[in-house]
Amino acid sequence: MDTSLFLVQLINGLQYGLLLFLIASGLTLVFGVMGILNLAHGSMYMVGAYLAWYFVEHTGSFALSAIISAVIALIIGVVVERTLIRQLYRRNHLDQVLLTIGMIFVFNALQSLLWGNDPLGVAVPAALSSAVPLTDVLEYPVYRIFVALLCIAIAVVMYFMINKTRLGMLIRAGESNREMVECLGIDIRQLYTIVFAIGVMLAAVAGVVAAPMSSIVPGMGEHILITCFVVVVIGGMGSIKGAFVAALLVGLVDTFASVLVPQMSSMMIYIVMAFILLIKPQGLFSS
Amino acid sequence: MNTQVSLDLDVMLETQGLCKYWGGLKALDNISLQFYDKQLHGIVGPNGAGKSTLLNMLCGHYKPTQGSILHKGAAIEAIKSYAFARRGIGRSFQKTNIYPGATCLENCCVAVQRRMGGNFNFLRSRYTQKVLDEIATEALEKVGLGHRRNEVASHISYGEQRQLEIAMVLATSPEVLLLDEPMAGMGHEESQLIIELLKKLRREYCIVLVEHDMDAVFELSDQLTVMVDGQHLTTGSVDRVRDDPRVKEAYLGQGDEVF
Amino acid sequence: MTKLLEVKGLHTYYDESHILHGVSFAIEPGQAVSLMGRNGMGKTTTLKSILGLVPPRSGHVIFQGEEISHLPTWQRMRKDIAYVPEGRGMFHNLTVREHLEMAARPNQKGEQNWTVERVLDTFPRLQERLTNLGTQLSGGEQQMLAIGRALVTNPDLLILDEATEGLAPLIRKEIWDVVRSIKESGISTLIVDKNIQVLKDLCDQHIVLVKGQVVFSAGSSQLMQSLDEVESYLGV
Amino acid sequence: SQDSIKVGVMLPFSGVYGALGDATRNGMKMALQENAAQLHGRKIEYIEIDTEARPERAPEIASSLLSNSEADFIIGPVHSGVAMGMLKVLRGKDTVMIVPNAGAGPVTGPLCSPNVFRTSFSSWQPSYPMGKVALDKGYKKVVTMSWNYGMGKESLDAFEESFTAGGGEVVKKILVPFPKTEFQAYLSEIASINPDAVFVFFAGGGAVKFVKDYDALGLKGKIPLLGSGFLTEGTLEAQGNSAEGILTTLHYADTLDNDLNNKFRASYKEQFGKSSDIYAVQGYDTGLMIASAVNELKGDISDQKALIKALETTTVNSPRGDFTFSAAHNPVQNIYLRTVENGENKVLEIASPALADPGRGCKL
Amino acid sequence: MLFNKRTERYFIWVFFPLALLMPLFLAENTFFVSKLTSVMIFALFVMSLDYLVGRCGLITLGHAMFYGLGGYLFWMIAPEYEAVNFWVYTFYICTIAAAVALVIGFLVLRTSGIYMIMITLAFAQMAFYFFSDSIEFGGNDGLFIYVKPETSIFGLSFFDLDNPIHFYYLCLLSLFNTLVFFRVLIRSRFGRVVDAINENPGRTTALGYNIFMYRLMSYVIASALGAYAGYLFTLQYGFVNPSMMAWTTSGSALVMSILGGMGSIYGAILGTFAYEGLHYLLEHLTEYWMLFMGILIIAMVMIFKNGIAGYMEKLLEKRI
Ligand SMILES: Nc1ncnc2c1ncn2[C@@H]1O[C@H](COP(=O)(O)OP(=O)(O)OP(=O)(O)O)[C@@H](O)[C@H]1O
Ligand SMILES: Nc1ncnc2c1ncn2[C@@H]1O[C@H](COP(=O)(O)OP(=O)(O)OP(=O)(O)O)[C@@H](O)[C@H]1O
Ligand SMILES: [Mg+2]
Ligand SMILES: [Mg+2]
Repeated sequence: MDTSLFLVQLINGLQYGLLLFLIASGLTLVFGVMGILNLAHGSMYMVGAYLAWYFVEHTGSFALSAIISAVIALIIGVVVERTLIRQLYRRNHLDQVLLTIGMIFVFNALQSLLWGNDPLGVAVPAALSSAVPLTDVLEYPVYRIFVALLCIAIAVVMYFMINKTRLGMLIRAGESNREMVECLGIDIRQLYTIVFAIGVMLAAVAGVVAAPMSSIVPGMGEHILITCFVVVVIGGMGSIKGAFVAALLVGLVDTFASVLVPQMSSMMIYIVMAFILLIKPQGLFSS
Repeated sequence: MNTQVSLDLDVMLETQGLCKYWGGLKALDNISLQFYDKQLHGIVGPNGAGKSTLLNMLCGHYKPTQGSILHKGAAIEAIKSYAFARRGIGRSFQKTNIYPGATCLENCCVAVQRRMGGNFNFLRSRYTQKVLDEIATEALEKVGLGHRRNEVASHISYGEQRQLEIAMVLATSPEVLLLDEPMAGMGHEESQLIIELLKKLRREYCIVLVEHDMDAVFELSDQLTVMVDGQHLTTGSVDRVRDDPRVKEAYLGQGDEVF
Repeated sequence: MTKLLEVKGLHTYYDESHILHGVSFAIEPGQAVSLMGRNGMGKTTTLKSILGLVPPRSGHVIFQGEEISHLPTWQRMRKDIAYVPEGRGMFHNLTVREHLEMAARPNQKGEQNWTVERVLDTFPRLQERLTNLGTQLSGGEQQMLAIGRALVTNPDLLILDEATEGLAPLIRKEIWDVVRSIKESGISTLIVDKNIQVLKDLCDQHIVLVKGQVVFSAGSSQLMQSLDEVESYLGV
Repeated sequence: SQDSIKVGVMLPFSGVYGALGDATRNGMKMALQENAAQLHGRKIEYIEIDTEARPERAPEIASSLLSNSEADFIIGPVHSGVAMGMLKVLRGKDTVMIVPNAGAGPVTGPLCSPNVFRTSFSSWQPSYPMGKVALDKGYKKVVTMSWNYGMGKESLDAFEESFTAGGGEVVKKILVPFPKTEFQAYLSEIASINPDAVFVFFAGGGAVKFVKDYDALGLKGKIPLLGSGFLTEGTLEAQGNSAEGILTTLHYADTLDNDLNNKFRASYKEQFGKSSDIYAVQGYDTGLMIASAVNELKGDISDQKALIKALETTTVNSPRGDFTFSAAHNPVQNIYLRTVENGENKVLEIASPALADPGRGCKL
Repeated sequence: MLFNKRTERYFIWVFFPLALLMPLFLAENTFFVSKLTSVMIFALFVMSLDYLVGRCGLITLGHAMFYGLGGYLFWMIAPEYEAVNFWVYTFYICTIAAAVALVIGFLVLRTSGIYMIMITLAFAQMAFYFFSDSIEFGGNDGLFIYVKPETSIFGLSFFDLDNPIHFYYLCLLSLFNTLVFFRVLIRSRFGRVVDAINENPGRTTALGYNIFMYRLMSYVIASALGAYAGYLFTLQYGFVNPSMMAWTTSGSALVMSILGGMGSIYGAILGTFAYEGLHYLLEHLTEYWMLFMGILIIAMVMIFKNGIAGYMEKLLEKRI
């Protein structure tokens, strides 16, 4: 691999990593920080992409569609938390597995009912549709640069919110001991509803943002789900910084494995994860 | 060294230059102590002095940053933490640490079974061995929980859980008992019971007692060590230590009243 | 003058087991009240019933003249009640400073007498451990933090459940001093503790529970008179 | 007068392959409806089961259709792994199995069986002719790329077979783990190799993503993209402009100008509200095949030998052009060279007329 | 008593006699016999997972690796066209799977909780991709197995595996034996320690138990039985596919075991039959089975606090 190809692949790896962070960010919040095992996270990613497509078809504006989709996702998040997740906090974690798997079924069915099974695509918004030349042959689409910046922005905001603000402290405290937080006069239920909904919204936003770069197909959420969990866990539960580093790591590993050891590339992120967890059983940045 | 302690007693447990650092914090700094068989060794000191840390190392829960621990003359600081218990070093915890979902009896049975063996017996029923139950019941009765033996541990009150905690240690029939604030949270009567119990036990075991209940410590200890901020301040007989002005300043306070 | 807290006929159950059998008592503003009893008599359960952590099957909790039995726990605490639970309730993922900062707030009247700084001054030990996580503290340090965390909410009523458990004599004295000064500043306290020697001087009113029933409830002078009776309830 | 004919349908109706299952079923039902007259009064009863594209469930569902529902025909599947699972149960049984899509070589190769037919293609078929096309265009060095699974590998091998035979060179063969759709790293690598052309096999969502990435990263227009026709089947709408100009070979093309095809496309669009694609055609032909066999036997399909004989000898008048069956029960059909123009697969020429799969390993 | 819950005894008295008689009713329709057989095989698999997750507190998302391994191992070690003995190969497969589990367990059991879930998943995914990427093992499309073992012991043969009914009884027997085996295991002194570790591992270490060994042992046992289930599955249709090892298989098994009631062992049978039964019914009723399946699963989580077994116990145990 010559230097220029190496650099290109480095960019690819980082780009993929950032996208992974975006998709995993909601999961970091809901699962890592709040401790709710939400397997339907991938489904919300899928729903986000479908919503984006649907509203782009109807409004013609990507930005508008993104906003509407985010709001719908937020509402779904609130409803799901209020009606379902809330009942399970006191129960075994595994009940959350069962519940959210049930939700995956429902979301999949609804997707199929509402939008059919054909692969769909969203065009890159016109304002961002140009590209920067990279090598003689390769170009780099501006939209992907935009996405990378967006991911970094979300990472920074999340990091500050969780680690530096009072709100972040409350959320973390809630994961540790809900009852005690309530004893300090804080409406933990409300707080959790909101944060859960934000997590769901982040998943959907990731779907919206990814829509123009990928194909919108049934089951797209399930493929990405496991990778998201890999990211959160390698990073160390509850650590935003960890998730960010892990996402970049996974992105780079996957990219370089694809070109350097193609026979093993599918296994590579799992090998890396196993390796990291054997050395650091609590992930990279565990507290 | 305290002259009252007759030198013909065996040294059961010994620490040599034991250190534990948490990052920059020296939770324990160069502690060298000897714990004698059939003696009760009290350890007191202000909060955060490193008493629990010391116990945690004596029972293998933490590994020392430096220094060594000798059990009957053999260095044991490097062995696995469960092996400490196998060598007869049992401990109770400052923060209640029991099996909340099991009955009190079952809690103790787990403890008894360790030394009765047969733990990898896949076929033999756990309920067939009456001896196990008997030893466990005996331990419960010693701490005054006999009447609660079939109660689920999470359903008994906090104080009772503290009693159970001690019963479990006794049930392992250790040689060394490391007790971390066994009386904390117990009522007066229960405390008295434990004090009586310890009075009986202290001639049978090597006991290390960490406790803030001064009456109890003064009453029970053969030897008393005072620690402050990870440092060893003094060791000696109760009377000598109690009157040590440094101890008064750092720990007991000047007043006559003892809370 | 309305009572600060009034508890009427609490009956509380854990599943099927009946723990509190009609507990009633009242706290006047500014009073320090002790709640005593042997292990397992229902002291903690009483506190939890007041706070709504274990909802009573029947009975009333009236705070500053207002029925709060139907409110969720957090709203009751917002009425400026603070609670130091038995077992301390540390957060394993928050540092000492964060424990205090997350809880700090002015009370309903807008006063903020207790700030994070004041707590740290009161407990210098915590000052040294600011970046430790809650569960990395020694037992006593945790206890100080739990009290500090309750104080920064600037309560009208401070509820302490075995707050001096596991504290060194010096610190324990310090805590009682703090409670005394809190009391002097007009904050009421409800104290569960085993140490009758201290409580009899510190508190204005004493309540003794036996098997979920109030068997003794009176002021300090009466307590001195019937000290033997009370001590027998407490098994001293 | 007689019982209805039971048609067991084992297709994926959910998940990634759901669209393929839908189209296949639509096509089949349409054909049987249009040709109801040929059924000699017998009604068709469908038993439809979602395979979820899970191979490990295939034997069970197949045996359910076989012995519980006692289906006369079992139609399916889309996914090659599922096909293998079905074959394990259905080979040599009384029921006729018709594969409307899965291209796995062994189905009409080493595992062929008298009662197993395929109306679609063997994976070898659509790709093999592309080698010659590439040579004709003057491409000497080609990179091939596909998912690392049976169908993908077989397609690349078929292309390579004809391409290298004519003197071309496959400079790199990239196998992407299935079902990964992160293509950026591979495309960067291709760009640095800068071959004369790229030949790929992808389908469905992966095809959409691939074509969009190929365009977004600027490769389109610089390195010609060739593909097995599935690259642009059922995906054109999602691919949008990015697909324009791609060259593919397949046994069908939207713009095939024959009456049957025109009629088929019009009524499909009318009935289902969307454009037809190859999967619909394959399903349609499956229906046609059943209808014509039933017709030939005058509605009595109880004699299995006769039924197989009838199926073997039919000429299916398909929208893709008439085709017959090889000894191994695979279609002998034209392969067309197509290009994408205005969101349609337009025929350029017949790349290989009446191409028959070699049927390697089949002893029929 | 071995089965110490009344609910469990009721269940056994209802389920096994019914299952014994079932083929008599279904003799006409061999499909239902094989359907029940495959559900029982999967129930056996779920049971081994239930033990691991519910009793040992070792949550794994990689258990399907052993399910698949059971199948592939058989393909690897069985000669292609010679007759082999079922029992001998059961022994081989369980032993090899146990050895594999020993090595993997040695690694994965260093972690716990969610980290363990992920690391088991990692190993399972590696195995999955290993088999689905390698042509020698049939890749994505899987493999056919043409041998059917014979089942004679000392010259006596009770089961003819080509006969679905015989195979059904073999699986029923296996299921019953596994249930009894786990019950014995749980009741044993080993089981007491395992329970203790599940509740409070730290305390158990402090009492002097090397908890790693107990966990490893449990992991090995459950994995060997998981492989046995996979072996039975492979025998049923003579077909192995890497999707047997996919994480979704582990996931479904986990769902069935939670649904049945974690840690109750017999709940695994309930959960598997309930889930598979619903699935079968719904997919024959409607194309949108997923919607109803999802809603039913959600409803069941909300209603059953401890799975179906827990719910039944609540109904039945009270009246003692
Ligand atoms: N895991 C840890 N990480 C960092 N610091 C720790 C950890 N555990 C204990 N410490 C610190 O080490 C010091 C000694 O703690 P230790 O628990 O031994 O005190 P102690 O003497 O038992 O006090 P107490 O009487 O209050 O229980 C304390 O300042 C504590 O904050
Ligand atoms: N979660 C629970 N479930 C069932 N019973 C409980 C539970 N918690 C407490 N109990 C029972 O309620 C009774 C009162 O308990 P409580 O904790 O209120 O006692 P306490 O007076 O605070 O005792 P202590 O001084 O030991 O803390 C005890 O007998 C105990 O067994
Ligand atoms: Mg301590
Ligand atoms: Mg209490």
